[in-house]
Amino acid sequence: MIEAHATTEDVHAHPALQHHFENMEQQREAGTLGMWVFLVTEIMFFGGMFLAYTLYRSLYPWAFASASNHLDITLGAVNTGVLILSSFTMAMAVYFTQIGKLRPQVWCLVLTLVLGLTFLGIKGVEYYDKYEDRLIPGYLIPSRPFGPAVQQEGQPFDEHKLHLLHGATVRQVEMFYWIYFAMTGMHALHMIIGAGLISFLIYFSLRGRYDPEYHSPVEVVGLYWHFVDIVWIFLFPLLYLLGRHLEHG
Amino acid sequence: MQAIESFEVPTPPKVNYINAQYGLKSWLLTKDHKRIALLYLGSVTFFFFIGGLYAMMIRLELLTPQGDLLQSTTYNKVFTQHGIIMVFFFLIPSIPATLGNFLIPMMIGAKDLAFPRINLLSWYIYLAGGLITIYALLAGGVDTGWTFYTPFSTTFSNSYVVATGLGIFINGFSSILTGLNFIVTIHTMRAPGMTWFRMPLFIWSHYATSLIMILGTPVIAITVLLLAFERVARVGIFDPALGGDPVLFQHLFWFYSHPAVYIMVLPGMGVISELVANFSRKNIFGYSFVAFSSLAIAVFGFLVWGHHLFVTPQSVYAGMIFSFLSFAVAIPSAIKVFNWTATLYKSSISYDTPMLYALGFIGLFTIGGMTGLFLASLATDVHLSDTYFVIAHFHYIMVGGTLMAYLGGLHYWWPKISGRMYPEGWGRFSALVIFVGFNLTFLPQFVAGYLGMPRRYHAYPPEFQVFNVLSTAGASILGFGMLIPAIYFVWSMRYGKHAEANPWHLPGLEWRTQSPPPTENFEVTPIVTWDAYEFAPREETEVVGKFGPELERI
Amino acid sequence: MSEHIVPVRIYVTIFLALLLGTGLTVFAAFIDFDKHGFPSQFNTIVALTIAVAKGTLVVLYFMHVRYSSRLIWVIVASALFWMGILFALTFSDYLTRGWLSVGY
Amino acid sequence: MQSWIPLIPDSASTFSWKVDALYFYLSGVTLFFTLLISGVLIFFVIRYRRRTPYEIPRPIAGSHKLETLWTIIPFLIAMTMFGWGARLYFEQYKPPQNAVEVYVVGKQWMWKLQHATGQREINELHVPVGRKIKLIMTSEDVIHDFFVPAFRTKADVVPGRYTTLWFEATTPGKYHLLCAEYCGMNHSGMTGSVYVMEPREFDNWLAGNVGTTSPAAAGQQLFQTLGCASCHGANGEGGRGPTLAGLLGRPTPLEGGQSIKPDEAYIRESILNPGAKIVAGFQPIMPTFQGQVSEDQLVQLIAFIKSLTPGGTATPSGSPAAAPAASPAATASPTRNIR
Repeated sequence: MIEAHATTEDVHAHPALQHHFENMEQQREAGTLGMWVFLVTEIMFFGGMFLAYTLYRSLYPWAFASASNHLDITLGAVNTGVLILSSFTMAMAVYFTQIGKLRPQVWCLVLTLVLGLTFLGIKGVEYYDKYEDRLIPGYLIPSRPFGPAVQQEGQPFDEHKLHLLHGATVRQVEMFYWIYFAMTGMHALHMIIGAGLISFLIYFSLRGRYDPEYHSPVEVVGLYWHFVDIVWIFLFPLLYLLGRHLEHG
Repeated sequence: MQAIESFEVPTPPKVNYINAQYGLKSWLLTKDHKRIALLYLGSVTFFFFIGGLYAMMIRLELLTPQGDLLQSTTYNKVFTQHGIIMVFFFLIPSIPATLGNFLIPMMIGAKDLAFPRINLLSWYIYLAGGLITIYALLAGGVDTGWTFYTPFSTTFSNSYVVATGLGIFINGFSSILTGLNFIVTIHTMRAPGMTWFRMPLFIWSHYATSLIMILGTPVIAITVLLLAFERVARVGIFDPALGGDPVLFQHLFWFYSHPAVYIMVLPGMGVISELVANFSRKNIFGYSFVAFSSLAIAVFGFLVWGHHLFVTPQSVYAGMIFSFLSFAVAIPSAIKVFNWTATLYKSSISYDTPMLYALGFIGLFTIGGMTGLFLASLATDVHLSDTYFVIAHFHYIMVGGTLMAYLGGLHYWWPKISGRMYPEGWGRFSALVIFVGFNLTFLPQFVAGYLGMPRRYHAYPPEFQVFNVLSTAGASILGFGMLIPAIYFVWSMRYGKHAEANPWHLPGLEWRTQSPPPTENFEVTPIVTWDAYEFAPREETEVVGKFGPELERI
Repeated sequence: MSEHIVPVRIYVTIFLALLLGTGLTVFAAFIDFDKHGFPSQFNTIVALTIAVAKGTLVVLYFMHVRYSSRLIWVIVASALFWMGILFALTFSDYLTRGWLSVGY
Repeated sequence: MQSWIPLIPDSASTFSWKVDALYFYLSGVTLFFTLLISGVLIFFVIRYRRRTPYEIPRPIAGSHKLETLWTIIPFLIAMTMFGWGARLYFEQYKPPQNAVEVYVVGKQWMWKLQHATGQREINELHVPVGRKIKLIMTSEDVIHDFFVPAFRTKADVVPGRYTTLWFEATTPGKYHLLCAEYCGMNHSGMTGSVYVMEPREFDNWLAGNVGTTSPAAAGQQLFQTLGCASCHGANGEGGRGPTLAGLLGRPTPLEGGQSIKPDEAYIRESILNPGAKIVAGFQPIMPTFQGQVSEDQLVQLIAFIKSLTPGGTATPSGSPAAAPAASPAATASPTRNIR
């Protein structure tokens, strides 16, 4: 009943073909599918945080609006642009790999990496601003405004600095910032991992490893990078923009 | 008859995956799914015995109502660690990571899983998560219950919650990667001719399991991570003192942890489908119904988590939605039980050890599933939640279901895995001992639960003692029964009779290669031209099951 | 067998559309729709609609889903479906909590 | 009675037999299917045992009719269970009108209870037969669960919010009160007793336990000292703040167009986070009392606000309908300080 199938080792088997795949097509398909399945887990991973965000925004709308108005919309918008551009260059990197143009491929990857690092840099500036404004929640952060530690010592935190809208309390603003740092922090972590992956791609790309027949890694990292972009596309309006129209209300 | 003889493949003691390479390094760096399965088998067994040790401590403590053996702090840690080890480090990886890992490529005619390196990585991640958890246990333990309910876990517990949480978080990635690997493998690596409806039901159930793994596990990962952060940094999504909502934690926790129950039992159902069909030499009754019921369970399993929150209390209306959906998820499980039973009709049943486990599974799973209805039903759940009834119910599913299936599967595929036969007499004896011990342990707990004995009680009102004494007696028998297979499996690796390629005379793909298989599983890539469980030519099929004309007319 | 190669023109178009969307969403965020007679929470609806549109463009073109097999479509859809389950059933609790009259 | 192992717990509330009836129905169905499946299994296993080593039975294709049958029948049975259970659950969690209220505060590892008439109890609850009792519960620390097996009812006690539980005891006796939600070290020690008494005995018990201010009276005291009265009026008649008399259960429009039916949780939220839900037509001027009032005090304020009747003066001795007429505690002085 067992019959011989087409010989597994093609005479002209691609050097990148792993032993357990029949051909490059199967290998590429598996890689892409694997990344998509992984992205599903990523969606659910962020989903838990989006759920917490949605719940607390609906519970504390005024606090979330006040806190969100305190974020730097210019830096946020610029960062959105930077990330979209990096997504574009990543897509172009995949394109140049598919048509087999090595030099533009490398350049696109380098550009993507630089843009990704730019994003992280700007994010770092924002984080530092928040640190200066003592808006990072948690006992680990020195001289934080939130929480009983400071309040009990009788140094009332300057609530006006937070521009609290009516109906918002410091405690709820702290909730916003905790969710803000959790979500953008997780996003930044994904960016850092992505930057690492792209560095690998650049290294191997310079050695001419990827060609039209074998470009699965570029494609797969591309998918990941675009996903991180999409997360930010949602984070930006949710964290920076909602409630903006109440700023002067 | 003819068909069976032709399955025979000569089994000369050839090069196989075990003796292909030697040395520790060849095992620790292996990318062979079969070797990784063995790595998992060893580590999962290790965690099982740790968890079992904790179980014995619980049972000994509960022998008397006063709580005199262990202090309450110790007892709280013991039941917490029993839960954590058994759930996250035994039950969830048990069947998928060992039997699934070993058999999925073989059953679909592939040389390996799609991502062998990721497969090895998942074992190391599992090990890292496990070691961190063990560190937490040795450093002082954790006492939150495996459910980690806030704000106890975030603020009030004075134990190693963060380290344990980290262990579970890391271990989650092992589960995700395993599920990812299975899904991609099943989609892309099937041998020519292996269509979806020719796949053994073991594959279907693992596919469904993998879906839950990739969709649910990330949610518990982020939840546990947030929990750990909250504890370390005193920030609060879940802490009411900081404006958070502890019920949100329960929603997120059970969004994973209820489907996780199906991660544990679905692979078991897959094993049972194999055992029932193969040891009765019969195609499974209603193949497509059994296959799709696995997927239905995977989907419905995500819709019912709120039945853990009936008394939390969540909104009464949400409770009703969740109750309704919980009853709905019972139906696909019922379909499976009926189909397994119907498969036996006019079949040829052997009494080999794996079949004994399969029969035990069907009986115990029926009880476990039916008692689940008491907990899905709102009014009875109000009385029963957090009592020993719940404990008994889920042990019937987890031990009576998953563990029975795991042991049955291990016996069934042991010749393929090790190339040796286990001692059949001892096998049957231990199956019987385990069955008796199990029932004696957990049947009395149903009654104790309805009488109102709450779970996680270190000392309890004396009128419950009689049930606890029975339970402890049963647990001793159960524990003894577990030791027997552990001993003879190890013994058989050296002294067991050499197994043929196809010792059970079965048509499945995994039996059409030598025992143990070569590293690439098959000498040549097979071309599949037969259905799963095709013992006799399809032409002989009775198109209409003769269940009596009176039934067929309905 | 070979995959579809998306022309550069499309990539550029999508990129520009995404930038436009970003500008639009920032602009819209400062308009108080409530004061102009729109339904309540209209700002949220606008912001999320734009975000969904942008995300969809990235998924369809940058991530090539438009040219991919049905399987990929199913995977994307199922991820969204499960997110939907998580949200819908959790909020089935929170949104109905006040419904039961508690007898005063 | 205890000579043989009991299979069901004591029955002491109006729910007991109802839950038991559903339980027996479920048990019957379980028993039936378990016996059916195992009976058929055993029969098949014996009847169709392998007789010769090489026999191959004829394959049987599945039957759609049978599949449909054993999908629909279990589904219908399950729906009867669902409907029955849901109806009963609704009854269990929908508190009745005019129930006697008892405030419960759980903390690691004890139950603190206070009757509307002021009597305080620790780990014990005395209730009369035949009167509806409603527990309003919260926790000071972690989640607990108030469980009385003899009443077949339980509910979690959650910090940061109020949960309610009601029952009507039927049989005098002493019953277990258990904490059913794991709450830490001495979880299994967080137990107590519920004493169900004949109404006359209960009134005697109440009479013998005077000495504490009723929660409503204490709440009135707090209402003054915290300065609530300056905006809401000494008797909750309103002013710069909304009217509090008759607030609970009265549909109230909010700023922003929504409308709510205020309950205990709303009052609590409004004290701790006044801006969250502002009654339409009022300014968000109230300061937060977060950190200034304890759980006990919150409960007292709520009890006071609930005791206010529109147009009337404060009757801080607990809701008059609820307090037994004969109870001397009903006249407990509202001016006595609880501290």
